[in-house]
Amino acid sequence: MFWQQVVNGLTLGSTYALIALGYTLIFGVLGIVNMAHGEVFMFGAFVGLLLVTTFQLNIFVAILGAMIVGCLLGVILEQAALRPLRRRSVSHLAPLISTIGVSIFLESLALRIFGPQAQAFPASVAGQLLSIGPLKISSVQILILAVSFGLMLILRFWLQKTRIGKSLRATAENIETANLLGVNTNKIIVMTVALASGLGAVAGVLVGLAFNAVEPTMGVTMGFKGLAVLIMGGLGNVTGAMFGGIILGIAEVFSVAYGSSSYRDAVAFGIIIIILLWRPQGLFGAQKGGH
Amino acid sequence: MILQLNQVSKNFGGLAALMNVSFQVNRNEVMGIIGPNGAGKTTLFNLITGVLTPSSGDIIYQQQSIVGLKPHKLTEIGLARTFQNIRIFGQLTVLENVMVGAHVRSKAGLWHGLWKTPFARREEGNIKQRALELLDFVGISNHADDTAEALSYGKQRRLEIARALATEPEILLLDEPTAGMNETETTELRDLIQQIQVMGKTILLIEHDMHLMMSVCDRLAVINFGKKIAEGQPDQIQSDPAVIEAYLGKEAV
Amino acid sequence: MDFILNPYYLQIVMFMAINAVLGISIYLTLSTGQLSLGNAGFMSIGAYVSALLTIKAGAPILVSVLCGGVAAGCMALLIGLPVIRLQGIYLAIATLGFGEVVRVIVLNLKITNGALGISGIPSMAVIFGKQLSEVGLSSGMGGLTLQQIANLLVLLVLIAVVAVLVFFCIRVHNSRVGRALAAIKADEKAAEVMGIDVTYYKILMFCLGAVVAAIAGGLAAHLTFYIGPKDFAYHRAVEILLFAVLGGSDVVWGPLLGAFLLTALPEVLRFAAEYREMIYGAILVVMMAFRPQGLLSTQTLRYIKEKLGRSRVNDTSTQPG
Amino acid sequence: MLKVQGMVTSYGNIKALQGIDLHVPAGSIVSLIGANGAGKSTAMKTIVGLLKPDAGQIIFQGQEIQGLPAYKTVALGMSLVPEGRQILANMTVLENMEMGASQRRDAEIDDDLEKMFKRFPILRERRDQLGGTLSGGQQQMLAIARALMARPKLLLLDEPSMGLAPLVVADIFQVIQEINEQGTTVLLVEQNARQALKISNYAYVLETGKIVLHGQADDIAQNPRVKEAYLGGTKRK
Amino acid sequence: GGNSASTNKQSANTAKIGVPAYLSGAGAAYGEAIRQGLELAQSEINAKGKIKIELIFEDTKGQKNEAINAVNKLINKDNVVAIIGPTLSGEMFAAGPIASQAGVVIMGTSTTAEGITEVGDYVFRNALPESLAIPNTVKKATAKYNLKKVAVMYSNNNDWAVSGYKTFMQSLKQNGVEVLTVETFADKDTDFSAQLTKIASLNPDAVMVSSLYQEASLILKKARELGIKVPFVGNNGFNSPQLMKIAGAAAEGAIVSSPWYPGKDDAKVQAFIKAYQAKYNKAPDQFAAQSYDALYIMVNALEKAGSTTDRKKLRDNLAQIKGFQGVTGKFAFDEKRNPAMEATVLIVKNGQFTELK
Ligand SMILES: Nc1ncnc2c1ncn2[C@@H]1O[C@H](COP(=O)(O)OP(=O)(O)OP(=O)(O)O)[C@@H](O)[C@H]1O
Ligand SMILES: Nc1ncnc2c1ncn2[C@@H]1O[C@H](COP(=O)(O)OP(=O)(O)OP(=O)(O)O)[C@@H](O)[C@H]1O
Ligand SMILES: [Mg+2]
Ligand SMILES: [Mg+2]
Repeated sequence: MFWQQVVNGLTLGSTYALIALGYTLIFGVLGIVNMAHGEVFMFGAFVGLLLVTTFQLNIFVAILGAMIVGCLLGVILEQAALRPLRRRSVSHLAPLISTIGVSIFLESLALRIFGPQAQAFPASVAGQLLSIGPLKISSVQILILAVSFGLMLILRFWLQKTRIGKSLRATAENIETANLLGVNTNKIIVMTVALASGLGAVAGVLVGLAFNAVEPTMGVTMGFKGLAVLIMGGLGNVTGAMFGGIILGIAEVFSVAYGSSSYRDAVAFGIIIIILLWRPQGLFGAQKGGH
Repeated sequence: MILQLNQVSKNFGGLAALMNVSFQVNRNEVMGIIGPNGAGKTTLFNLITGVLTPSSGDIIYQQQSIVGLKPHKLTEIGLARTFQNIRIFGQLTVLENVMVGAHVRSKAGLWHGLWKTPFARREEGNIKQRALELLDFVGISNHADDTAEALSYGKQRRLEIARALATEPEILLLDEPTAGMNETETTELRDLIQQIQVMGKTILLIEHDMHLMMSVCDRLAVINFGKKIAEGQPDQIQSDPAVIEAYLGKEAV
Repeated sequence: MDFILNPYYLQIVMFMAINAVLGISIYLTLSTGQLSLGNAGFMSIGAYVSALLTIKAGAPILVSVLCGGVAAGCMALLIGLPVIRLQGIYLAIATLGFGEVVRVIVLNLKITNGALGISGIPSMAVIFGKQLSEVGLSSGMGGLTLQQIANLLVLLVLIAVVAVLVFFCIRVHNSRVGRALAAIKADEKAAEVMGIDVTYYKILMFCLGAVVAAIAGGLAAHLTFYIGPKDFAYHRAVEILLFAVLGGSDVVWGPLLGAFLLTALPEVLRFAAEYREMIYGAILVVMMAFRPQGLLSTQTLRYIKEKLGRSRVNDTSTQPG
Repeated sequence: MLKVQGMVTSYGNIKALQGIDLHVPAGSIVSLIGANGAGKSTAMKTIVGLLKPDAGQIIFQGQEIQGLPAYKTVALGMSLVPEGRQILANMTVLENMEMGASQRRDAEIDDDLEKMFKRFPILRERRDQLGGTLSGGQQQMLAIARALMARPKLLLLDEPSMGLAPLVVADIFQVIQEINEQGTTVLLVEQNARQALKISNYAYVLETGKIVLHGQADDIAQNPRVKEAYLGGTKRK
Repeated sequence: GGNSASTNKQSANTAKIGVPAYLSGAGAAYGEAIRQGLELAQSEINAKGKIKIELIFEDTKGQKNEAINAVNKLINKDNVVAIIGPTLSGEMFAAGPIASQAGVVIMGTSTTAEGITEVGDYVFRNALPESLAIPNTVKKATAKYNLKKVAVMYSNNNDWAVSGYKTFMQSLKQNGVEVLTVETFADKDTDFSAQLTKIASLNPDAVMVSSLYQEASLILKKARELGIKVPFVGNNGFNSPQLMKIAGAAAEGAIVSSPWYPGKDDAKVQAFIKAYQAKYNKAPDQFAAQSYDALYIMVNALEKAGSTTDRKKLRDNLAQIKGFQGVTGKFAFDEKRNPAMEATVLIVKNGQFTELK
């Protein structure tokens, strides 16, 4: 049972990581927590589902479609809720509220369009179950694990080493200075939000596939966990998001397996609080430079 | 003697920013600290004011070790500073900035504030009066009601000095107070420092402006690569070959 | 009068008052720049403690509400000491985590009755009614029924609580302590070097916020007969924050206005039926785009005061008496 | 190269610049001096596009640029060393310098990096240290190096000597002259007016948002009013 | 009340009924089913009846305070004669006393927790309390499958599921069945692998689950994936066609007891299913069936009361209802205004609910 629980924890954790990556990316550039990310994730799941069921498309095409819709949503989100706030001396809380507004809007929009029922991907695309020795793991879960790890590596490289990545970090630190150094900050920001949202949408499809339920409120629950992971790993840190996700997943699963399942969330958040007390900047967060 | 540093060191990771620095500051003197960029002067200030804790060594203020005391405690017992990279309260008005400085010298707590007791009212009045005087002293009283972030760079520096003075310090630590001021303004500041000295305060001053330092300081300590390389009266320092080599340059003298 | 006597409107006004108290609680913590999402958790402590005290121990409502406040205050002190050094969003999530932990514990405790919640909490209106009839007002007075008088009394109590808190906040804001808080909010490090005991003030405000939130919780419990863990989940924490950010967190009137608007808005939007939520979300976005600093700020307040001052001058000149 | 006409800039309802005219000919060094709060930094920021002017024209190499965002003026060949340094605190020294060249696509970036390191050896030594942990003077050097990495046609310097040790100050003015000789035009704001005027061709004096005096740098340096107000009057030297 | 003008305009035989329901948010699926059941009944009643029904829906978002506001509005602004709803037991605990105090009938169609009707004299429900349904199921399943040791799972942040869990534990004790482990989860959870892996290692004879169908179907799916083949005994929440739709083959062998049995050989039931299918293009679940019945029960009482506005009369007549024949079977209110009705134990076979015999 132990190893099966480890597998359970890993797969759960990697879905958390997948969502947290999107949060991290946006936080990394804009320094804000995009509260609508969970809903973009949910929309992505629905778009993927629709493409597979109504339009009978291949699952990979559906993922691509979801990604495109996610990017578009990201662009709209940026224009409507973030750009107007990017002025001097705007409280850092303002974007929190406006993205909450967007999230409420999107959730209820989804309720109108897709209905409140949970829906599932047809069994044919849900992927089969693999048995490795006594362990059972589904192919979708392996996919998720691979995708989140892959994305982490790519994003890390991209942020640290590429020119755009550096511009992005410069923008994150100080928009005015970045501008002064010749960075088209607006473009960078739109691009990042679109990218993060696209990734969020893909995550939605994958998680929808893995757990077999797509419904309008899935964004809230998963988004909440993603947020926790974001903090645990260290804001804006890609590696942190990955490991934070896995730690949270394993912690949750083990608290069920060897403790009491009714304290699952308390254990999870307890761990986060302890980690923060030990490292106030998160597991992988950098100590702020400052003189 | 009011302040004494004993073999103070500070490391940042592998970098030794300060190594076994010792000197002492006498009551009511203006002591200058000079040295090349990155020598460790600001770090020294950070150690004295409790912003950083020394890796080793001891700092003694009025016969009492102050290592490990919180910054606000240090302010309470009489140390005040300005920052090299200005740190004013941008959203507050200029006057309020200075009044914040008077915090440690006033007592009205929640209770008094709540009932606006005569005591609290009187105290507020005094603080405000004093703050306005200090603004006048540094020459920005016409900006009293502006938000502090709207001040130009040079005026923000003056505000910092006024705010530090409002804490009624025994020792005032000024980190490059004339950065961003022209020569005329610097001269004004020199007068100001001298006035503060006349008021009986001790001043610790970091500056790269040698004219100012030579004319205002009673004594100077020179730091290079984290080590004290010289200490003495301005004219001694000025002619010290090691100092000329490391810091002043040939033609500056 | 008719308007306020209608139980529907009366109830909304009562909820406004409760939310106003919550708004003030977050205003208090925000006044040192701390973003706490734990106030829903403290609210639940207040609600449960006071509900249990009245039900199990038969304590008078006022006493039990105050006890709830004290309990939350102690809790805040306990977790505040380690947590207070976290900054910004880290603090927000840690306190949100605290709220979740409280919720899970409430779900698992016997005395709180888990997810089933506590029902049959004596309501203030009922108790006031009883007391009124004891003093011989059983048939009502001045064309009002007993129940209506009791309801108005409840409203009066709530308004009094809000008024006291507002008074408190304004006085603190304009005092030496208020200035220290503003300095901490602007730059913690610099404030500390200026001689302000940052930790002390931060914990003080964190605890005060907790106490006020708990009082709101206690009052709410005695308004609605029933409390359950759902009432204090994550959405509530965010809602409380919304009051302050939407209304503006610089002046105490901001969270107050935010609480009023956000309580009224869903009711006003009832006509829109299934588009209600969508409109609500859109309004949040639009408001932030136009007033990102919140509806009320120090400047607006100053402006309003000037205007009022002027119009008062005009008033007296045109219509004496 | 740069022509400013009737430039007005305000913060809210405070007019910080009340219609100023400047002319910076190609290949020259032009100084802008004035007391604290005169509007020097405001003028610099408006020229590069960090602030939007309310009125007036800014013409750079024959092109009207008022209102263009900063990243576009950088593309056109301007580069500002801002007041207060504005180092990217959480990026390393090297990354800060690379960011300076963010719009360049040529192959000589590495050569330029090498040149900067030669000019400011401390930066090479600290290339992997976070910008925010440098000392004040080190940050100032980094800010200058970073601006130069853009290979600007017009370099705007807002108090470049601030916080630098005497030896380095002398160096900096030398560097400015050198860059100028290599073909870069310079607009300089300095509190160290004596030194600034020494290396400048032309100078403007700004007082409360207006140009009150301008002329050849030597003439300005001799002007009694200037001496009184900015050069320490007659009290010294 | 300021709304009298509009009331006067309506013909005297129109009864206004308020419906506070969980129409947006996590539980919107249940609110929607309730709404559809009511609207179907309304259209039938209005088409033929002497009494016309006007339904006023208010969203409660599943939140207590919203429910209070909605009920207050319906009573004091819309002047409804009765209320059907709210959806959750927790909402009823808060809103029931208010309606009772105002003297307005409030009838839950899905509030199955214990003690609901005790909050006020005007509080009714036609939802079969779990305390009646579950013992029935447990008894039958124990006998049929010879259960010795079982595992129990429930959603611990859902008042109604917790109440169901408590009843499960009681009945298991009464039947002498050992409980190996109790595992909890939360509404809207999607990952149950940890709990089920643990349960699988304990080899129970059956698993008892108290939750809504959405979690139930995901649990079933995961359990079958992990190789747990034993029967799953559920509470009321299992009773939805969505269970089979989401869980597919994994739903086979799920057991639940319910007054609502779509396979019933009864003209009324089949006609309802057909009409519902035609109108909404999906099969009705018990939420829809019970709210459908609720409106008919209400109309029945209104007719007997002979008034569409007299709230007191309506209450007294409603309390007298006996022998009403609805799609959920024969129905009466007991003296505590709880339903007295029969439940059938059902099992999923070949993707259909069939009676467990
Ligand atoms: N947090 C830190 N981490 C790493 N190195 C640091 C840190 N803070 C300071 N340093 C280094 O310590 C040395 C001393 O810095 P300090 O700021 O004290 O210099 P300074 O004498 O004030 O110089 P300046 O005249 O340029 O202001 C510098 O080399 C600096 O880069
Ligand atoms: N953000 C701001 N908001 C409002 N007013 C401002 C702001 N920044 C500057 N000002 C005002 O604009 C005027 C010009 O300021 P500026 O910074 O350009 O002066 P400066 O000449 O660079 O002074 P210094 O030598 O002190 O740097 C000053 O009166 C200042 O108060
Ligand atoms: Mg320094
Ligand atoms: Mg300036």
